[in-house]
Amino acid sequence: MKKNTEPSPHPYMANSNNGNFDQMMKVADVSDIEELFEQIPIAHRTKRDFDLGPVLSAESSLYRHMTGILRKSENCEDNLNFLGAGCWQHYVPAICDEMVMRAEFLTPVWGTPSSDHGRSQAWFEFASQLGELVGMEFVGLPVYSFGTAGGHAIRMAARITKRSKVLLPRSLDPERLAVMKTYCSLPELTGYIEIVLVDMDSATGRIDLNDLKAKLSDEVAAVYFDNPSYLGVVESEALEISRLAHEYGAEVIVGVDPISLGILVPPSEYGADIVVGTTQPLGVHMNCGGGVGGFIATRDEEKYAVEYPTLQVSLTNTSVEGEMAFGLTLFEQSSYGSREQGKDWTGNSVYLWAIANAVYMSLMGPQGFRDIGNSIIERSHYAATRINSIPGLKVLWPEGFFKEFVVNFDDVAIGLDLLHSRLRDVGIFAGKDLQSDFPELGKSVLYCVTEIHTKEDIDQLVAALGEAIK
Amino acid sequence: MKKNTEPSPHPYMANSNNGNFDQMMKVADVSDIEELFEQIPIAHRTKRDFDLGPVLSAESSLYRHMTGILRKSENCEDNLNFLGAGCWQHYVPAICDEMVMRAEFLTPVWGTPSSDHGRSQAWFEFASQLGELVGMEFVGLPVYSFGTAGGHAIRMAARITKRSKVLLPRSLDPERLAVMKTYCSLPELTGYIEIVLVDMDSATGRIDLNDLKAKLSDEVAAVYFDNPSYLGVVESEALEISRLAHEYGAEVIVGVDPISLGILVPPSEYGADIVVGTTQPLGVHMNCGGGVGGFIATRDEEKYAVEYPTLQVSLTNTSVEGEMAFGLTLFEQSSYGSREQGKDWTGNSVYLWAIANAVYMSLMGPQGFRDIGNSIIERSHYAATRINSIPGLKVLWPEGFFKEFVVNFDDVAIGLDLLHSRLRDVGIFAGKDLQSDFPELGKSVLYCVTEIHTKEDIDQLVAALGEAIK
Amino acid sequence: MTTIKLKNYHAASWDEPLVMQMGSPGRRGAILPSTESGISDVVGEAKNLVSPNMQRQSLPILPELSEFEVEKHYIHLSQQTMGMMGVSLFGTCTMKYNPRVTENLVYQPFVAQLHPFQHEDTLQGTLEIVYRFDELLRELSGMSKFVFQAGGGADAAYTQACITRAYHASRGELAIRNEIITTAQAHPSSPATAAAAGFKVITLPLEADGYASVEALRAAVSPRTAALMVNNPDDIGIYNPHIKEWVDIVHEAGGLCFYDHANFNGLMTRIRAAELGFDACMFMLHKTFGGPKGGGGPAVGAYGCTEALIPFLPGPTIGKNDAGKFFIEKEGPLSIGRVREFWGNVPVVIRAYAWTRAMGAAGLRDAANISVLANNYMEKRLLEIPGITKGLPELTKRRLEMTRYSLGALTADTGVSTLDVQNRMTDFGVDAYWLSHEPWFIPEPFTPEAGELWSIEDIDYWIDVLAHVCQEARTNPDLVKTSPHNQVVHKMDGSGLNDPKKWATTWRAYQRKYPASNK
Amino acid sequence: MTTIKLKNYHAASWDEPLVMQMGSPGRRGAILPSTESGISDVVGEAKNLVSPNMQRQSLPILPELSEFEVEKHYIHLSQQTMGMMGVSLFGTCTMKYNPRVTENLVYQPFVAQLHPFQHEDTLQGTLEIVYRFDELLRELSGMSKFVFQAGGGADAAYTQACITRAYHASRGELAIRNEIITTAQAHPSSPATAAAAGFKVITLPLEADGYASVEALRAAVSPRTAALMVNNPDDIGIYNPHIKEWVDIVHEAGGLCFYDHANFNGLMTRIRAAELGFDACMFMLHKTFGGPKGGGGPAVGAYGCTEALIPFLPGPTIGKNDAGKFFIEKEGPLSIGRVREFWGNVPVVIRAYAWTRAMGAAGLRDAANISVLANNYMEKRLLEIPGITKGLPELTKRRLEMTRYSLGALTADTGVSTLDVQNRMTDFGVDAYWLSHEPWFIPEPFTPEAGELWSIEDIDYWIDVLAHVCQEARTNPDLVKTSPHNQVVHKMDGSGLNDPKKWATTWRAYQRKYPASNK
Ligand SMILES: Cc1ncc(COP(=O)(O)O)c(C=O)c1O
Ligand SMILES: Cc1ncc(COP(=O)(O)O)c(C=O)c1O
Repeated sequence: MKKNTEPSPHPYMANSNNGNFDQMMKVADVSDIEELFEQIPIAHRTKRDFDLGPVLSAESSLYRHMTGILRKSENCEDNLNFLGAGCWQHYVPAICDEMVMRAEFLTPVWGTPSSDHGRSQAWFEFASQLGELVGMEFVGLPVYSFGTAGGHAIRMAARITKRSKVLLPRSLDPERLAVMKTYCSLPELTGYIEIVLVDMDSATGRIDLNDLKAKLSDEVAAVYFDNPSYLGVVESEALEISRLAHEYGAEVIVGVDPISLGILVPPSEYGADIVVGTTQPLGVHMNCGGGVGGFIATRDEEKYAVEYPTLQVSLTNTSVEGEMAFGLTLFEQSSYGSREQGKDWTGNSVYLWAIANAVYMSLMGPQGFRDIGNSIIERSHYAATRINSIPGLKVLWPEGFFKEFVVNFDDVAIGLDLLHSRLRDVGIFAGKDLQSDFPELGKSVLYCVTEIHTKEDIDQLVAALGEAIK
Repeated sequence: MKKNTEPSPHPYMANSNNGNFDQMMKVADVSDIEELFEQIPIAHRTKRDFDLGPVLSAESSLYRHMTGILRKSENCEDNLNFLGAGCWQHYVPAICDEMVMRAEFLTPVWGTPSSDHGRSQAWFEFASQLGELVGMEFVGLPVYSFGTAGGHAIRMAARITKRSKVLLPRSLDPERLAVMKTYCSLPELTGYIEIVLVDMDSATGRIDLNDLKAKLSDEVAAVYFDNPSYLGVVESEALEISRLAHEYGAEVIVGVDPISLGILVPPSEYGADIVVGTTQPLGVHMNCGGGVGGFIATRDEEKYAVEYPTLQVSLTNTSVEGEMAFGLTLFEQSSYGSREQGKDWTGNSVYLWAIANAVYMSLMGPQGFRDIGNSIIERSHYAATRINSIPGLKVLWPEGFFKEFVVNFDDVAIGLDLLHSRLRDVGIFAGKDLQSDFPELGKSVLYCVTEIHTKEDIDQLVAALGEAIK
Repeated sequence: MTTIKLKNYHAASWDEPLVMQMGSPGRRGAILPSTESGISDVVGEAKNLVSPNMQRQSLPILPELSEFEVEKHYIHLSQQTMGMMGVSLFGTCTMKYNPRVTENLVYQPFVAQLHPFQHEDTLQGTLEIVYRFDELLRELSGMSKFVFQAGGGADAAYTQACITRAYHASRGELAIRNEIITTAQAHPSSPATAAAAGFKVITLPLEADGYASVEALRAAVSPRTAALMVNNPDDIGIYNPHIKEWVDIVHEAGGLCFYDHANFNGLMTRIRAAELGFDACMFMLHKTFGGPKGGGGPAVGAYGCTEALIPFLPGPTIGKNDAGKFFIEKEGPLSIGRVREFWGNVPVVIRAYAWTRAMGAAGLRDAANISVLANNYMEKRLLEIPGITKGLPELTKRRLEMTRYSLGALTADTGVSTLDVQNRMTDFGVDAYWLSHEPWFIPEPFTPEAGELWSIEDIDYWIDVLAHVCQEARTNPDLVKTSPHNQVVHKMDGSGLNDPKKWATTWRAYQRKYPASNK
Repeated sequence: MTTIKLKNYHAASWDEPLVMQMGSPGRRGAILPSTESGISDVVGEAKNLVSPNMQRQSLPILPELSEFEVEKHYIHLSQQTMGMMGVSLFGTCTMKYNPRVTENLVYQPFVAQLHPFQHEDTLQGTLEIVYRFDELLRELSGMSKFVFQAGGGADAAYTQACITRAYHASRGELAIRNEIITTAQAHPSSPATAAAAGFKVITLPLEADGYASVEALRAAVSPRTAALMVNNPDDIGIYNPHIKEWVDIVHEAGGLCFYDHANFNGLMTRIRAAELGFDACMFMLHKTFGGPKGGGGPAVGAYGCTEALIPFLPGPTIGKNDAGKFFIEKEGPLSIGRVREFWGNVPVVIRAYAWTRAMGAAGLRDAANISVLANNYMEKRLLEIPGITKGLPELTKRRLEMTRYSLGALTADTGVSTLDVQNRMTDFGVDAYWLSHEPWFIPEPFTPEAGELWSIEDIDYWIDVLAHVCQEARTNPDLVKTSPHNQVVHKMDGSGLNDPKKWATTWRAYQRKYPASNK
């Protein structure tokens, strides 16, 4: 008979066999396991038993249980998906997955330059390659997401300028805006940063330069804009925006989708001081939104470097000539180094995705980025052109966009919910409904077209749309 | 303009860029690539161009093309499968797949003790653990399949005894019998081995001992039998069969399914001289039959060892005290060592599966093998009992079987083709139709039930059978 | 001490260049699908689709490699990462087994290829897992609702800070309630996120019992108190028996109480945070619940709270209606909005759910027992090593799960520091240990945690290596100080890491600062 | 010679015990689903289901380990396997890139979880790939039908031997036609399978041109000739320009002609086996067609033949009807039956199909060009190294894809053998090279093959290492002879490997023979 304190052998616990358990009891000089927990007052102990359902310690049962549930979802491989809006369906090369599944990268916690040299090198390669894309020389390890990168960047700018107002474009992703708002605190507290939205030019979808001018002042810590914008529009007056911002001593923060940077000019070339963006398109699956990741990059200037909230690895030497090692730089200013005196905070982030990103960038190389940029812009423009030609449908800004574009359905009778449900019935996940977030755009939908969409896919969408609006 | 001999850059070929290609041309002193092929006479060159379809060098296109086709098949995870008959659906623990997907194991060709120590060790662990299961101390690296292992074992026995007749049970897997026949050559040639089938006792499904006695003689090189048999029956007179065979100086070859050896007595204990069997149940997916693998094991006696057609690794030392190394033993007698003088032949086999097998056996451990044996025998007997209770259906040998059993449908009107098509309609892949291979069993079907089948699954089969025979 | 053979270890060392140093112009690692002529016919040349001033002129300077070269390079780097394939008794992070079976699940299209904005009708399986896992955590904590948006433990602490803000703002008290109380041994994420959210941070000092005193807390609370953020036990490994009183004191003062439950492992199935009175807690799924750590995420800080705080939770949240259908609910007016885009690192939640079901309630209790027992086993052996002392040695209470030790005595004798020992241990195939959070209260600290994963042989080996290195420190201190010797590379030169002229976080910066590297 | 930096390499060395030496009684690596009570109620205790004399009494002596321990152990072993993660110019086997994307495919249920006896209606996708790949190989070879049952190249040769048997038996000539002709440089699998099938083997000698002579063949053919089995080019790398004549001679004598097309790489898209007159050929999918080698399979020897031999093919075969439906066809009366169970290593066929489509016809031609060119590039550099000579050096014809070299001169000068050099090269992160098939015509042979996979940098590095080791052989021969020094373990002691008292292919045998190991 098993003593009630003795564990049941379980594959996840080496010492769950009686022999090892008893041996530890003996050496640790414990006769009843409860001795170890004596310090927890009886009054603190729970009285109610735990019901976590039948145990599934047999892997075969667990696998079947899990697939039984998970297969109830429909996915974007079996269906044709045109949703983007902050989480994009790009092709993930198989070796990106291979690397993030290697146990040496997947399993462990943070290590040291001695114990985990290889991973540190991969991180350095992530930062170096991303720096090439955005045109910046100082790059931190990734943060949770595009939105949190934006939030940190705003706070960096506020600390640098000692100002507490930021200008954000009206077209900003509402999901990201909500995150960035959280980073700006509330008016009641010190450190509050006021967010002011700059109007969108409804003719172009771009920032309204007049409104920007009107709202700029020497109280503004930073002007933030995306390129391309949430609504897909390339901010072609970027240089002018930066010029205006700099005129007022404000920092320029640009948010980018790095997948565009094989064909779009890097933000460093139009005045960006801080570049943030998403890492998800670079070799990470959508994962129902769990694939997001963000980055922060700047010029390699102390002024910026000392405001980073992230950890970052620096290339350095070892005691042996010619050897490379990678160590943390500016650790002291992180929350690990300085607690509440640190710059914002850091912790577990999405470092594993940094490896997928590094693999992705080295697979693509310069020409791969050029080609994917071209592929996306061609395919998305083809889709826009075709959709625009459907009677009743209108592409709001049919030129100067990348990957995403807005389609307006004001001239057709059908409601978007019904329309989208009809499209789902034929295996199409149409774009993101913009009605509640951008009421000024009417019955509009944001479509995303990437390199994975073939002409046939797009033609299928066009045909289905034509049917569904009837 | 690309010269027509210059390659197009392709991700699978590092030197397909012009720079490297030209550099090689220069160093190799070649001005036109055709120079290298001059020695192929013009008359030998093909005149017809090659059409291999549109190239799919983009991985995303290839992935989509492949999944588009492959998804047209139905599989045994989405359906309830009761097919066994030489390829069995067991649960494959995730780390078996993990290991065989590790590039270091997956990618390379054969190495040496110095370059590929780890893999050699894994092979040694495969042989050692399998040896424990079957109770033998000499184990070769795996051969292609159970059937080819049987074929080699017969040839070993023939060489050892210098005799040329073998007795095989009537109940032998026809698929394997076909393979073993191939290994016995044809009467016109020297080296021909005559196959004589020993009757099956129709009351028990076991070997008919009287017929065995009648056919045994001192011309018999070997008596071969399976345990459990192809039809699932445990050959409980194994000891007697061996005794009889040995009486005539014949070798005893036993074919086993090692998944049974946590509960069934190892063949070494009932007189087997050569043990062969399948490795597929030990951590390898069915792979539409591509998961098969076989093994040969004997006592560690020179008489047997020198007849092995396989390669095998032996534990040995290195120049440093206490270090283990693994080298090939008896390489000379292989076809690599001695061409036509070698023992049969060897070549690429299923060595990667040996790693999956090693992982599987070390995961299961002694208790795991006991438990899985129990689980299978309980579940299969439950299924047999339930099916037997369906009016019109009869389990031929309802006792003394393991994992597989024969159900007879003589008393129901429906043909098996129609029955099985009805079952497919409700997502059930019923067992293997035995009519053409075993006409003496009437309208019979071989069912396979393993640890993956829950009571619910079996009840579902029983209910569906009850419906379908109406 | 038993005599165990030290491993004759050497790390894989491929002398691997940077990926940016590799390759050859024109090589391709990936090819894009060529654009169908039917598309080009309609849209013309790609470059005409971008206004000239926005066109990138020169291509980014990225490596040009074939696919296999990239694969081989990163396989080399993975082998050059010890990555818990040694023995990692990394304290405060609870090393767990990450069941491989869930990796097979989460890379399949039914997880990997989901978009968070799909209609809820098409996400029923995913929603079901997330909802069911919420239920499991509720059962374990007594809380009323969990959300998984926070991208790690610190982000969950930040969620708490934001909710604290929203809660007091909704009551019109925020302008006054601008202080958050924490303790000196609380994880840095508590004070740091509180400060980032705009609060003043009050830190209670560590006292002799192994935690801060009730008196110190009483002295700290006031009408300005917005919240308490603590973990219990913390790295010292002592359970604060006054924690209920603490909660009462803070509640009386009008503050909220947040339990950083990252160190849940030793307490599993013995307490429920809500029953202690806490308003909220967080669990780290990439720690206690078997999710892989990925060297630093993707992670999830599961944030759970009582009924009263639900309106403030970040959105969207996931519910289940009476018909058993799962739905995605937009956040209400009081919600803090988002701490991160979308509804969380879904694959991590799926893994954690699977892990919890594989363990079961009895398994969690076994794990708690084994991990606390293993810690005490380890302690017995550690303290037999000359030069090692326990943090707060006078405290006789059993340490739960982990505690902090000091090599101060060894350093005093030999000059060999804890960093040197950490490096040297890697020479024997042992993963680097955790030192201590800042500031170091204890000289030359290290914080091992045995957990329920590691075999007694692995724990013994770890201790044997440590003992051996301590011995080396006495006989051959230079050997230890100049270590590692059997690693991928030798001892890092950290002298320039904080010097703007010398650091280089990108290859481009390095090439600029060290022109000799350009050859 | 350019000066390239030799890598400061060391293999991962975990000092890893045998898995049988690990663990602790009672530990579990896997748990089975417990039997539902509804089952036990019906069948009772498991042990009563086995007759007492067939019950296993003592459990097998297997290791008892937790799941993570097993994972970690085999990860260590994988790291301790160079496994082509160095540079492997392993000749005669054509190292290829194995596209990772197909690994993602073949482990999904739509491949892994298929049963070969499923009804053909449920296997349409699988059958389609196999059929389409048959079509691609027909296009490449001019043959009329391919089967994939053979588990490797040698098994395809065996298939040929069996078909030769069946063919002549069907014509009543087998009793007379019992000789198969091959060449001294043909792969051992040709003579070995011919002999195993019951044929006498006639081996034509290698002559000065790099192949056997027409005269020798003429002298060998007779009414007893059943078949010719050759590869072209063979390891010498010269294309036999008389091969059409050979085929005619053998055909005239009434024999069949089999082309072992394992060395297809250099010839792709230039010739078609059927157009040369061959009756059958085989391709190695785990070689030429990008399938992974797995350290020795699972593999596929794709066997293709002309119309006349189709009736003899092993069954079942796969066809397509006019409606585009794929079907599985049982073998006819003349079929040889089976050389292996079922219809082949389906996942390997799937990978090969994908690889071929990813390359396309132009890609195959590029690959042929690059691999032959790379071989000639390599040769130029190799022959600059003192002590290295080319096999049949007087032959000036360009060698295709690979050829055999000799270190005989080096050995004469230094006593260092090709085996020593092979070992020493692994000290620099280079995979062991292929020596030569038996018997060695050329002293101290090695057979590198550059192929189209390896970068010029990798090829150069390989040559540099070889040059360096040759230099070491002259300056410090002992260093080379006692190598390896930077590997997982040191030089193997092979002295007992063929001694029945000393060899041990299982741990049980070892423990019995070396009782000291039992402690
Ligand atoms: C007690 C405690 N709280 C919070 C954290 C922060 O977690 P994360 O790194 O996931 O942000 C940790 C990290 O280990 C911790 O130990
Ligand atoms: C020319 C030739 N034929 C046949 C074979 C045998 O192939 P396998 O090892 O797949 O049986 C090989 C092996 O490399 C070969 O090179």
